[in-house]
Amino acid sequence: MGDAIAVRGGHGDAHAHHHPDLQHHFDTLEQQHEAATLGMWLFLITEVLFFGGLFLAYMLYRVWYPVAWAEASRELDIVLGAFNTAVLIGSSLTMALAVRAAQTGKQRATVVWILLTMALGFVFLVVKYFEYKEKFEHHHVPGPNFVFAGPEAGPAQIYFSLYFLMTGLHATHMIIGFFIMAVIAWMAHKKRFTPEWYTPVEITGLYWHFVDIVWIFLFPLLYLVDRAGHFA
Amino acid sequence: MASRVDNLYFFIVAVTAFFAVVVSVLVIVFAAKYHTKDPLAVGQPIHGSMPLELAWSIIPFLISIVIFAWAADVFFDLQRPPDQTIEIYSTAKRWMWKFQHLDGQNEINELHVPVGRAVKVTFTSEDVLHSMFFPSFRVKADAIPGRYSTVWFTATKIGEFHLFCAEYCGTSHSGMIGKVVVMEPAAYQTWLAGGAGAGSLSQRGEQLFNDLACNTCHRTDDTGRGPSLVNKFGAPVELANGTSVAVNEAYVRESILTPQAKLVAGFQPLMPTFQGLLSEESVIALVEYVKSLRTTGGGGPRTASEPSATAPATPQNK
Amino acid sequence: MVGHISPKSTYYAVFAALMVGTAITVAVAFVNLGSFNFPVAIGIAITKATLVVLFFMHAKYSSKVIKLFVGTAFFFLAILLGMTMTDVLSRGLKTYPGGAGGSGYGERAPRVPGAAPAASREGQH
Amino acid sequence: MASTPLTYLNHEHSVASWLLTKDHKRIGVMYLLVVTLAFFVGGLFATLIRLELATPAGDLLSNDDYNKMFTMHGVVMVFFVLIPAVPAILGNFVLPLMLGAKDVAFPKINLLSWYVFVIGFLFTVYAMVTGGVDTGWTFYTPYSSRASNSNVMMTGIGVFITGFSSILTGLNFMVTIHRMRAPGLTWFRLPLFVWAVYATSLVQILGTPVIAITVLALAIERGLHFGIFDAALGGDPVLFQHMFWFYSHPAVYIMILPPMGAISEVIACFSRKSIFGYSFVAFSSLAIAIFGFLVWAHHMFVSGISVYSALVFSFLTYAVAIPSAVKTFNWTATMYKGAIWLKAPMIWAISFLALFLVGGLTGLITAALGVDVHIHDTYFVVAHFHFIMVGGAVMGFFAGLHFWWPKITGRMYSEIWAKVAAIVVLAGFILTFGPQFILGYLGMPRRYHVYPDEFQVLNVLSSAGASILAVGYLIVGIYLIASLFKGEDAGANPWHATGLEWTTQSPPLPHNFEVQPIVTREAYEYGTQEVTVG
Repeated sequence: MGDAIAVRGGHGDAHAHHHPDLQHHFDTLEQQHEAATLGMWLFLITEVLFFGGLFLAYMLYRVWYPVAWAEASRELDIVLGAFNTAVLIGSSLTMALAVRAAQTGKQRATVVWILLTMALGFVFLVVKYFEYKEKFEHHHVPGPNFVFAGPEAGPAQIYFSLYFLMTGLHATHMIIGFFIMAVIAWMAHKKRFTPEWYTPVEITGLYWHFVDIVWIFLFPLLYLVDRAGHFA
Repeated sequence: MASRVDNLYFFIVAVTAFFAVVVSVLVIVFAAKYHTKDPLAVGQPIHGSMPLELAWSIIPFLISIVIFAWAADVFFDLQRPPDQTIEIYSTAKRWMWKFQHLDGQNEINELHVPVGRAVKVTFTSEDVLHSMFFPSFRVKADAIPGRYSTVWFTATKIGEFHLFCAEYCGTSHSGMIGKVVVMEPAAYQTWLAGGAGAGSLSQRGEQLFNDLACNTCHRTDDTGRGPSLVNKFGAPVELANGTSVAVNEAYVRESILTPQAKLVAGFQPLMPTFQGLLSEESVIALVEYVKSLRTTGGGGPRTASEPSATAPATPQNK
Repeated sequence: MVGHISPKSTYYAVFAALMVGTAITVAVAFVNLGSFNFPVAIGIAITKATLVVLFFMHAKYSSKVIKLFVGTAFFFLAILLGMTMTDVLSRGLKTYPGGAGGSGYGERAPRVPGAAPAASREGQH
Repeated sequence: MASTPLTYLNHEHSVASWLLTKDHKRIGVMYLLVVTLAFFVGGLFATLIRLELATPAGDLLSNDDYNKMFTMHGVVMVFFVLIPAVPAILGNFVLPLMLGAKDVAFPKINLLSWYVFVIGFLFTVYAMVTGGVDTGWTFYTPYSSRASNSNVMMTGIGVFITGFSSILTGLNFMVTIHRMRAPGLTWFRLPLFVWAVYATSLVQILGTPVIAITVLALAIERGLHFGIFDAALGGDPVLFQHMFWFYSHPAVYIMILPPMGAISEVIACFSRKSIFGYSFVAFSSLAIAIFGFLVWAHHMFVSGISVYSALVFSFLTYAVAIPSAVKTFNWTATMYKGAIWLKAPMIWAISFLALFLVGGLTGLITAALGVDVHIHDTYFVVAHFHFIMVGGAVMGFFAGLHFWWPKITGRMYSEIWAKVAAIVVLAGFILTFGPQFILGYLGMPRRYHVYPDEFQVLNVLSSAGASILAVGYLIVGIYLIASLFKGEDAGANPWHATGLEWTTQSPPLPHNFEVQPIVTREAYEYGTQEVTVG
C-alpha cells in the first residue's frame, strides 16, 4: 500500500522472546488480558438478558396475581433461603480473595481460596437439593401432579414454574462454575499463574460473582414476597 | 372504514413510490453518467454535506410523522365500536368459527349481517390463537384463549365476503374460513326470525342459570348468599380486597370460571368453580343473560333488532 | 499487566455490607409497607449487586468500555421489562369516554348508567 | 509471484487441519459450506411451497406437510442462513484482515462457534427428517406448547444451541474490534463493514439470550408441562410474543446490517471515491442496532396489546426507519461524480439497492397502525420481509461474496455470468414477491395451504418468478465453483480497492500479513495514491 503501510518492528522478533502464555495473535500479554476480560464481561451481558426474560415473566405475573405470589412464596423456607444467600455471598468473598492472591503471586493461597469457594458453592447446592426435595414431596412441582389449595392454584403454578426455571438455571450456572473452578484450582496448584498472567482466575471470578448477583435478586423476588401479610 | 384504510394506504404508497422513483432514477443516472471502464480512474473526492444529511434525515422524519398520525387516527377508530351496534358473539376453535346471535341463531363459518348497520363481534378462542379477519372490511383481531377480543365493521354492499383465520392454528388453518352474508335489512329480519326456535341467547343463558342452580344464591334481590346480578353489568363493583372492578364481559367470565379471584365485597368465597365444566359458548350465554338483567331500559332479553328501533344506522365512512 | 489490587480490607468491608444488606432485606420483608415492600426489596438488591460489580468484579477500576457495557446490559434489560410493561399495564385503560378499553381486549371500562344507550332504550317503552 | 505461494488454503491439507483449525479464514470457509447446504435445504422447502401454491387446491402436499414446509423453510432460512450468512462467513473472513490483525481475539471460541452451529443444525435436521415441525418459525404458544404434535422440542433445542453460536461469534467480533485494531487504525478510519459488524455483534449479544430463554421456557412448558404462557393457568400467550420479538425483530438487523456494510464497501470501491457522509453511515449502523430494540411490538398490533402500547411502538418504528433512509441516500450520493466501474459486485450492489428500497419503504406501510390491522399476517407482510431478507440480506451477501471472492479463493469468476446471474435473480425476485404485495392487500392470509380461486393468477406469477429465481441462484453456484478450477489468478487487489484486506496476497497468508500493517490514512481514500501491492 505504498507509503500508507509502514513496517512496524519485526513481527518475527516479537515472537522470539514472548511469554509462554502469550498467544500468537496478540502483541502483548496486556492486550490478551484485556481481550479476555472484555470477552467475559460481554458474556455476562448476555447472561443478564438471559435471566432478564424470566424476570420479565415474573414481573408481569406478580403484577397480575399479587395474591397468588404472596401465597405461593410463603411455601418457600425463608431460613434456608437466607442461609444460602449468606453462603453465596461468602463464596463471592473467597473468590475475590482468590483473585487477589493470584494477583499478588500467592499460589498456595489461590488454591485454598478457590477450594473454599467450591466448598461454599457445594453447601449452597446441597441446601437447594433439600429445598427441591421438599417441593416434590408437597407436589409443588408444576405439571399434572401439581397441588395447591385455594383459588390461586393456576397462577401459583406459574409462580412455581418460574421458581424452578430461575433457581434451576441458577443452579446449573453454579454447577458449571464448580467445574471451571476445579480446573482453575488444579492450574493454580500446578503454579501456572503469576502476577503477570492470572487471566483465567480473574474471568472465573467475574463469572462466579455474576452467579452471586443473580441470587441476590432471586432471593427477595422468590422468598420475600409479602411476608408482611399485606395480601393475606 | 374500509375506504379510510384504503385512502391512507394509497397515500403511503404514493409517498413511498415517490422516494423509490427518485432514488432509482438517481442511481441509474449516476451509473450511466459517471460510468468508466478505466479501473484506475478516480471519482471526485466529495466527503459529505451536513445540510444534505440534515435534510434527508429531517424531511423523511416529518413525512413519517404525518403517516404515523393519520394511521393512528384510523387505528383508534377501528378499535372503537360506535355506541349502537348489532352485537354478535363468536367462539373460535380449530378449525371453525361459531357465531351466536342475540336472538338465538347459531351459525358456523357463516355470518349473516344487515347492510348499513354497525356490527360488533366479541369473540374468544377455545384452544390456540386464531385471528378473525374480514378482508373486505379491513379489520382483524387475534382470538386469544381466556380473553375477549372485538372487531367491528359496517357492511356497505350486499353480497358474500370472505372470513379468514389469519393466525396460524395448525392442520386446517387454511380451511378455517367462512363467509359474511350481507343482506337487505328486511331480508335480515326474516332470516333472524327464521331459526330462533331455542329462544334468544339470554334466554338460553337463563336456562343454564337455572339448570346450574346459580339462581339459588344469585337472587333478584340481595337476600341470596351471592350478590344479586340485576343492574350489575356495566357498573363498577367493590371487591373484598378493597379495590373495585368494572363489570364487563371479561369480569363476568372470570367470575364464572374462577369465582374467588375477584370476590365481591361482603360475600363469602362459597361459589364453586366452573372451569372445565362450561363451554365458551355457554359462558357467553351466561354473560349475555347477566347483561340482560337490568331494570332500566325495560330489561328482558336484548335482540339484534332492538337498537335499530331507537337509533339511526351508524353513519358510514365518516 | 497487573490490574488494580484492592486491599483485603475492602473485600471484607464489602462482604460485611452485603451481609447487612441481606439482614435488612429479610427484616424489612416482615414489615408491612403496603405497596412499598417490593421497591424497597429491589432497591436493596440493586445496591448489593452494585457493590459486587464495583468491588468484587473490579468494575470501579476497569476501563471505560467495560463500564459502558455494564450500563448497556442494564439499559437493555430495562427496555425489555419497561416496554413490555407499557403494554401489560395499559391494556385495561379505556380508549375513549364510556367505551371499550384496551384494544377491545380483556378489561373494559365501566359503562356509565343512564348514558346515551340506556336512555335511548328507555324511549322504546 | 512464485508458482505456488504459501496460503491459508495450501499450508496444510489434512481434513483434521480444517476441522481443528483456529484460522478465522478457514472457519469462514467452513461456515460458507454449511450455510450453502442450509440455503439449498431451505430453498428446496421454498420450491415445494411455491409449487403447491401454483393451484388453489391442496393437491401436491397434505395440509400437515405444507405446514411443515413453510415452518422448516422459515427455521432454516432465518437461523441457519440469514443470521450466520454475512457475519459468520464474510465477517469471519475479512474482519481480522480489515483490522490488520492476525486472527480474531478468541480463535478457539471461534472454532467452537462453528461446532455449536453445526450441532444446532444437526438437531434441527434430525427434527426435520424424523417428522418435521409445523408451528411456523415463530413458535407461537399455545399452539407450539399444547397443540402441535410435531418435533417442536427438537427444533427448539436446535435453535437454542445455534443461538450460542451466534452469541459467541458476536462476542468474539466485538472484542476483536475493540482490542485487535492495527496501530493507527482509529475508530473513524475503520471500513464501514467493520462498523456494521460491530453493530450486529451488539444485537447478537443483547438479543440472542432472550430468544434462548424464550425457547427454553417453551420447551419446558411443552416437555414438563410447566405453565409460563399457559392461558388455562392464567398465563399470557402474548408474553411469549413479546419475548420472541424482542429478539426476532432485532434479528432482522443481524441479517441486514452486515450486508449494508458490505454494500458500503462495494459502492465506495466501484465509485472510486470516499463514501458520502462516512460518520452518518457509521453511526446509522449503531442507531439501527439500538433503535431496533425499541420497536418489536409492531409485530403484535392485532395480537392483543394495548392501543397505547401500539401507538408507542408504531412511532418508534418510524424513528428506526430514518437511519436506514440515511444510509440509502448516502449510498446514492456516493455515486454522484464517482468514476463508476460497473463490475459484477457493483451490479449486485445496485440490485440490492433497488430491492432494499422497496423492502424498506413497504415497511412504512406495515408500520402504519390503521393499515397494519388489515395487512398483518397476509402476503403483504410476507412480500415485505422477503424484500428485506432476500432482496436485502441475500443480495447484499452476494454483493459482498463477489467482492471478496477473489480474496477468499485467489481466483476470478466469470464476469459475464456474474452480471447475468444478478439480472436473473433481480428479475426473478421481483416477479416472485411483487405479486405478493397485491395478494396481501387483497386479503390472502399467509401460511394458507389452499386459497380461494380468485388469488390464483397472482400466485402463478409468483411461482413462475420463483423458478426464475432458482435458476439465478443455480447460475451463481455453477460459475463460482467453476472459478475454483478455471478462474484466472486474481492478484492481491483486482478491484484496486482500499482496505487492509487488499494489501495481502490472495488467498492470504496463514497469518494474514507479512508485516504488521500500520494505518496512516482514512478509509476509502481513492486517488491519493495507487494502492496495489504485489
